[in-house]
Amino acid sequence: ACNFGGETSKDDDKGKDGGDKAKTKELNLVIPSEPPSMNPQLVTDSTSGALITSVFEGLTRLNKEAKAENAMAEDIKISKNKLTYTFRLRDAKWTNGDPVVAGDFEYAWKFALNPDNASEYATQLYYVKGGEAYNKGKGSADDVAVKAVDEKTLEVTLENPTPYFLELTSFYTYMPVNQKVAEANKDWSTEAGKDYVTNGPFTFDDWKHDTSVTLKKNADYWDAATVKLDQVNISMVEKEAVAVQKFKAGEIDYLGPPYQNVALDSIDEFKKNNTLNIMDVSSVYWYKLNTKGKFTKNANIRKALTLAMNRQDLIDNVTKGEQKPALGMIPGAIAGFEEDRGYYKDNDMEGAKAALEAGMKELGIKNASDIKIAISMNTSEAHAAVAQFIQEGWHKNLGINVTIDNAEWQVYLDKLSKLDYDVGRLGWNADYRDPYTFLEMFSTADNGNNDTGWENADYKALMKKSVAETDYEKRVDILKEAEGIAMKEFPVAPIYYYTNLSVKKESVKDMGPDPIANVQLKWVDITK
Amino acid sequence: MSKKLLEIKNLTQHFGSSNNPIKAVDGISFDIYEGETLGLVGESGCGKSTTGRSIIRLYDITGGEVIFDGKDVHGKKSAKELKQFNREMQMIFQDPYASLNPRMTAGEIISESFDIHGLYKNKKERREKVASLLEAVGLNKEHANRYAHEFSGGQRQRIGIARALSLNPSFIIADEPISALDVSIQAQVVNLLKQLQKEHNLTYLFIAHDLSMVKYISDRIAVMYSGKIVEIGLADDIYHSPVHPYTKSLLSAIPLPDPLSESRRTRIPYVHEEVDESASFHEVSDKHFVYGTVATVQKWKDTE
Amino acid sequence: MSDTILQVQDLRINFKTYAGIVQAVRGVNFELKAGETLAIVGESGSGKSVTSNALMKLIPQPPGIYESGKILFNGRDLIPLSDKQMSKVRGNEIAMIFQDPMTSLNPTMRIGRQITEVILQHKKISRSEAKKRAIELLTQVGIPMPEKRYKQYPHEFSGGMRQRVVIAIALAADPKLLIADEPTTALDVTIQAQILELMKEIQKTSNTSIIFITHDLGVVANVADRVAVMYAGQIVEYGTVNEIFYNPKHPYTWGLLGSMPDIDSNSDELLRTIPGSPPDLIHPPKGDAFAARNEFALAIDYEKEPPMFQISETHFAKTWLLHPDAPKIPIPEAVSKRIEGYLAKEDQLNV
Amino acid sequence: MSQQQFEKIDKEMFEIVGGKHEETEKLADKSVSFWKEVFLRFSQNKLAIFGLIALVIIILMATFVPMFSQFSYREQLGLYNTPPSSTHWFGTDDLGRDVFVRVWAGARISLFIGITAAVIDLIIGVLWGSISGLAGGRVDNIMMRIADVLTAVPYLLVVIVLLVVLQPGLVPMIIALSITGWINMARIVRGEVLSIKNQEYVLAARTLGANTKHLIIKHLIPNALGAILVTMTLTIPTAIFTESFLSYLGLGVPAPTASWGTMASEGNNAITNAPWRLFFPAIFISLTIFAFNAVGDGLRDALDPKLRK
Amino acid sequence: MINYIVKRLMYIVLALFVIITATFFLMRMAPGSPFASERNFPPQIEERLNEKYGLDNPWYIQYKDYLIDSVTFDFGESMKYKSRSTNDMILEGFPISLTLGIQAMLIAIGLGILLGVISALYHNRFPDYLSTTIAVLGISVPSFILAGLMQYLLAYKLGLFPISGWKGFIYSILPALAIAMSHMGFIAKLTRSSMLEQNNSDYVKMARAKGIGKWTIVFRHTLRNALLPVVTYLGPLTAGVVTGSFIVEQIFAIPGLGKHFVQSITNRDYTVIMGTTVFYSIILLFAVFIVDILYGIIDPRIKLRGAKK
Ligand SMILES: Nc1ncnc2c1ncn2[C@@H]1O[C@H](COP(=O)(O)OP(=O)(O)OP(=O)(O)O)[C@@H](O)[C@H]1O
Ligand SMILES: Nc1ncnc2c1ncn2[C@@H]1O[C@H](COP(=O)(O)OP(=O)(O)OP(=O)(O)O)[C@@H](O)[C@H]1O
Ligand SMILES: [Mg+2]
Ligand SMILES: [Mg+2]
Repeated sequence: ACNFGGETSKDDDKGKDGGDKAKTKELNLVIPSEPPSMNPQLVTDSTSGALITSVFEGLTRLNKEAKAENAMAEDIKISKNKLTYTFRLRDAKWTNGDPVVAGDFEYAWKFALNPDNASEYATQLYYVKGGEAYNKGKGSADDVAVKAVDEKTLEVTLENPTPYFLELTSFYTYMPVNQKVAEANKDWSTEAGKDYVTNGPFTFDDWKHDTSVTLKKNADYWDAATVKLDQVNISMVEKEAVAVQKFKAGEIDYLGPPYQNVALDSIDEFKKNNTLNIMDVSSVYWYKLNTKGKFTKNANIRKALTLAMNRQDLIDNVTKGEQKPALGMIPGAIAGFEEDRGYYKDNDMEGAKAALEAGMKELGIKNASDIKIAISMNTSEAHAAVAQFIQEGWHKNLGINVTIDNAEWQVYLDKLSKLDYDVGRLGWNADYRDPYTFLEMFSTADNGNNDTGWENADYKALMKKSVAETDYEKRVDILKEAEGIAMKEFPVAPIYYYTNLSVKKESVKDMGPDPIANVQLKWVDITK
Repeated sequence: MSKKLLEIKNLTQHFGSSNNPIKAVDGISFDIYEGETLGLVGESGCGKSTTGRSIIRLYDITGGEVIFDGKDVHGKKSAKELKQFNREMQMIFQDPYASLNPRMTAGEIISESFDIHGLYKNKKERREKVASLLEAVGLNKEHANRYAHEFSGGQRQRIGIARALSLNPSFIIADEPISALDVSIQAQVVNLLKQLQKEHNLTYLFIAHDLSMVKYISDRIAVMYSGKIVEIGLADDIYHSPVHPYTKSLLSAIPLPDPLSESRRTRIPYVHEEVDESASFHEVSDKHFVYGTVATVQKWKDTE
Repeated sequence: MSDTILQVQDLRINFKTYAGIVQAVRGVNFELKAGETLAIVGESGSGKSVTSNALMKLIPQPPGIYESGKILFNGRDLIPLSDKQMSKVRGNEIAMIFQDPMTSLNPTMRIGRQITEVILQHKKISRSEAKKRAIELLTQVGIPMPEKRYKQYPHEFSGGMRQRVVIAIALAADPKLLIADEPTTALDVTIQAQILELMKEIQKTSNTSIIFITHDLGVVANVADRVAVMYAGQIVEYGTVNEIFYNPKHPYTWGLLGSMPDIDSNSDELLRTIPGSPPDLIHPPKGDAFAARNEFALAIDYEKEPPMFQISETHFAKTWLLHPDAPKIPIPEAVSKRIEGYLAKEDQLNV
Repeated sequence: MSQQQFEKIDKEMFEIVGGKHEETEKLADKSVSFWKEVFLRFSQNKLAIFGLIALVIIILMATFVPMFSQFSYREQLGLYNTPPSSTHWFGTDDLGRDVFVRVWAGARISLFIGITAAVIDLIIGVLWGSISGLAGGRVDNIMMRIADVLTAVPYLLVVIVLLVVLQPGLVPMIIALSITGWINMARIVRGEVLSIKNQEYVLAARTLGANTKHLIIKHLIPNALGAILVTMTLTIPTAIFTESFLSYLGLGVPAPTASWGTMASEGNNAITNAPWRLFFPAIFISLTIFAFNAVGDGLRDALDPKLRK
Repeated sequence: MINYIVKRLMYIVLALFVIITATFFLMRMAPGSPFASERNFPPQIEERLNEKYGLDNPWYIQYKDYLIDSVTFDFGESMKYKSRSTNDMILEGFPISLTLGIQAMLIAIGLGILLGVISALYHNRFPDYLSTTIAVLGISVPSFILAGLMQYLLAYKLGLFPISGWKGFIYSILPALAIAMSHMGFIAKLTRSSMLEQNNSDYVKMARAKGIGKWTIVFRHTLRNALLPVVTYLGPLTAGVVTGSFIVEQIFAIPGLGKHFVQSITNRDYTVIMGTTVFYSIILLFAVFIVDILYGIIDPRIKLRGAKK
């Protein structure tokens, strides 16, 4: 009567490190849950994305420094006006032996944009001319400016000059799909096996739903020589604490994003024995401030809240990951934003109190304790810890009343979008290495990601201007100016810039995450 | 002959589903006269308790009529009429352990009716009433504050009687009031019932299966078998000249405290005979009726 | 015929309760001969059941305590026996029938199995032989279609039939002594009469001794050879059935006999009763336990417990009234008249 | 006859003085009342007594520790995750709060939730059960079927909807616990009512003309009280248990309020580096549930008429 | 018998209908959508998605669709796990939960009955106290604490068991134990009290009077009757154990159904909510139904209602 799923599975190999095993290089990982999708165009989360980038290969691939280099594209030509890209594909094969052709890209991209497929990440392809229109049902597929000129040539025309477009083409939404197979079997991506045809460094060998995923080295991969790992065993462990136990018991080789996080409670221990790798990434953790809220509608109050946070203490004792106090909206990991722009100081209680006074005067409030603010957050222990720390700080230093409003994720999102909150926690990480990604959402109040009701005409104008500007240095200046505007009115109170925490076995090499938190299995090696 | 206090006409009481009913009482008729005691005997499960309980409205009857003092008992009644009815007719129960609420004191049990009917003006009056009732049944007023489990079986049954008397009823249904008691205590209770009958001019329906006691206490006896009354008549007639074979069998089974006659006893077994539709009551002697067809009754009489 | 198979000597049994120690049985002595029926009568709580359970060592311990005494069964004292040793006696040499036929059978076990169980426990015979014996027993206790009944469950039987089954179980291993604790109290008179007949018949055929517990004097008169009258944990009168019914000596026995109405008694007179309530066995009264309810109580009754006075070879009574110095009290009229009536009827018949 | 030896007894002693039967009607002056006997039986149950003592201590600690402690349950002392010491008996947590105070502040919340939920269950359950049992027939059938179906509706979904409609906190938590919590009580009360309503003393009261209200107040409730009490002592631990389950799912009372459930589920993740954060709340949850169960079982044994003689 | 079964089946259908309806409306009431994510996407796409899954229809159409889906047992694709069918998810998860559940049930029933019997046989003596203590302890420790502790101590620290996963019998021992403990305690308590009740009954006294040994009486007579109430508990136990083991499955990373049952709700994965709820309800209702029939078979006294000849 037993059903143990993987009883006969070969990955039950712990402990029997025979001679054969030493030769095959296997990497053991855990991910928190079943990948919601393994279709490149439908993937939305970073874990699935990491798997996609391991088994597929886009026109470009980010190297260890997160710079795009040619992958499927052998050669890339960019027109003068930076609008037309012509990719010349190298000779590469799908795992079923078919050649990778330009049509596979065209098919895949249009699949993502096809409104019928309701790809949640179709926005990633809005840079392509006609993409947005098609996706929003206002245009047709034929008007999307991606065209397989011949088997080996793909021509793409963009809506606007997009300086980071080549980096985008390494993103999973841009991956090609074997058109023949996908058209023959519309559910090709739901199971590993014959129809899951890939062109990347690894094959998608086995997928036990809710249990594990196995990748194997793709011998036919054009750059197979670079790929060191023979096999990657990825099992699904939802609880971080359990993953840590597994790591410490030697069952897994690497723990860290995008696979499974290092549990907060174990950070101290890993730090103590110097095994924790910490790396800055371009993500920010911030509290959104509802500019329509009863108290938070006042910019001075918002300022007070922003200033009265002891970020360094929080980082040292609560989040522990050597994050950097966020004194602006754009992380230092983004080029041009390494230096502090000096908008405010961390833990500036004097300033906070002055701002509070001012704000109270404006609102006609006598006692600070009459101010009641709720920190909303979704249920999570880590967020709760931060919230409680900040709550206690605001309460102690500003004398205001702070409660914590804990809601289930879906409910929380609903509250944010309905502006039914005072202070709300969110994080934001860059999809591409450009400061614009951190600022764009505040350009209008009805941007789906704004959530604060804040709007500013100057800011909006600057955002528009930055899009048109192709020179990176100049764009940085424009965006800094915009950031400055926001950091006077505080629609958000940035808290810290994320770091990427990971631990790995010593034998695992080249698994350090790149600056945008990707870990590419292509580069990884195991030494014995 | 005194007046009819209670008239039962074709009383029927079925339980369970209507397509396959348990016919606990299957169309019985009899009268009870003021001041008399009617004994109701029969084997276990023949419907004696059901008859008693139907009469006092503990069950909604399936059919027939119960007329008490000229009024239909089961007809629509206002709450006030119901209360009046409750004061006239009372019941004494079989099990001295189950019939007293274990969480109430004797005083509370006896005075429960006073609360329900609002029969006292103040605490003192109520206490006095309780005391006089306790004395009437041979207990004393110190007993009022004791809980039921502290009393012996006979004492409990006396408390039950006091409760039934508390509303000064004219008619009491006693459902096997002595069968759970010892011989010596049975006599106490029976004596008490007799004495009270005299003092208060009570009318009894006395249900039992112990024929010697029933004979002693009853003026008339009804013998019940399987939901029907098969024979009814004066106590002496039933005893000395029974007609229905079931009655005969029943009488032959009563053990007597006389070893010599016991050693010679022969029991008359009863084999149930189906009676057909035409069965009805036949008067075999004065006030002595037997249920059966003309032919069977004649046959029974002849075998006497 | 008359070998003594059971001798009970000074049996005392107490129960520890929260209210205090209940002295349920306070020095009981009696003996029983083979093939004889002893009836134990007495009112509720007088210790009848405790005595009979004690013979089988079925008193739960705790709260029960075998305070003192001997139970000599065929000369062997049962009291010191272990549970294991007792289980060879139970059902085999001494069998027991309980009051309530509705609950003394296992509701989820087939009747047949409940009978063969005893046989297999005590006799070295095969299953099929046991089954044959069980069907024989069912036939013997008068159950029609025994083969079919063998396979049925208790709830498919009526009360009278169940009691027959219980008797069949008790008889299964041919016990020498059968203890019947109120075997008919829960039954109708007609069924009671059947069961009594059955028991008498069985005794005739298998020469079993019976201890029959009841509080119904009519039943006693029917079944008993010898009668023990119990009051407050003691035997207060002991004799042959005729001695007890026609020449009672103890005022409690008078009371019992007097409180039975009689077919011919006049319903205008009140019954003779034993006034008052039985004593509390946690604090048994000093002297004669019955004194307080005894209209003929002597001063000494309140002081000193009476000894067993012997009236004849077989007749004993525990009352100071039998002391030579005591006033001679005749049997109360109501009782004596009744006895005369019975005896007169007897004479008529004999004439 | 003559062989019997009589001791010498004063002649006067053989005077007839007659019975004193009125004396026998007297009851023992030391009466063991029902509740006293229950108490006596209960007090012999060592486990139950242990449970009772544990509960008293827990309640006292929950009352007084947060009142008199030098720390408050939410105060962050800057000592992060320190193991138990002489100043912080149960150590500190990840935000530098004293675990000892938090455990006792948590006790307040958990006990409050448990007891309130039990009281609500009691009210609804007793009403539902007694109406259902008394009415009988079709009404009974429908009411019990409703209870059945309610147990099958996905509980978590109900709780989430509830926590959304109301703000998370104690009140919705208690409501969430009561949604299905009362069903058990209702079933038990119904069972009791069914058996009590056919008792002869109830029939007697009906022949006296008692109305339903009188029956419920005077007869049904007092006699079902034992069973109700037992059920209640077992409802409290269930509520505490469910609260900790909901906390584990993140649906517990909002931070920084401590409840044992939230503390234990957080502690569960810190098991490797700060085991005391799991250990202490876990011990006290378990101890409390244990104690209530022991007391409830003890009461049940003490009340069980079948075990009484 | 046939009559009875038909009647019960009709009741099950009715109950399912009520449950589906309640779940549907609860689902609708809970804010959020299956497609909500931190990063919002254009409203046009959301519309498309809604359209794709029929979420743009008025509620009564959606309700009708769900009813039809439920009747045909075809719930469609998960909204969260793209292009995975709900049925597949159930079919993959259920056997695992079932295996785990059966193991847990065996442990719970076996140990529970053993403890209960020991308790009853040595009523109010040391073995009774010991077994009762174990039973109550089992009930007292929330399963997530127990699971976490066992995983940490037995698997991680001592290495006796694998930490997590589902690859063989050894992987199932700790989770089965964690699930079983509280049920074990409950069964032990139930067995104890019903054994005690049986031990006081006349037929046990009769069996002793037959000369049958103590243990033979237990196995031949008392146990069978005492287990009848335990059998009633098996219905809810089966359903609870098979689908309610979410936390333990999560802690031990077991790909069972419990996870979908809970996570579909937090994900607002409507199709999966509907699928798992209907599935769970069917299991629950049928488990109770089967237990009732079993009960009638085991206990010869019970005539199933409506089972007239
Ligand atoms: N409430 C009820 N529901 C269903 N059947 C009932 C009910 N009350 C009584 N009966 C049935 O009706 C029949 C007559 O019962 P009743 O109690 O009147 O008998 P009885 O003559 O009083 O017996 P006993 O001498 O045992 O008290 C029995 O078969 C009994 O099972
Ligand atoms: N297990 C027990 N615990 C405490 N007291 C007991 C126990 N068993 C019997 N007694 C007491 O012992 C006394 C004698 O009881 P017993 O059962 O022998 O009476 P009985 O003569 O058989 O009465 P009945 O006619 O009612 O069966 C009673 O006072 C009873 O309360
Ligand atoms: Mg009756
Ligand atoms: Mg007895």
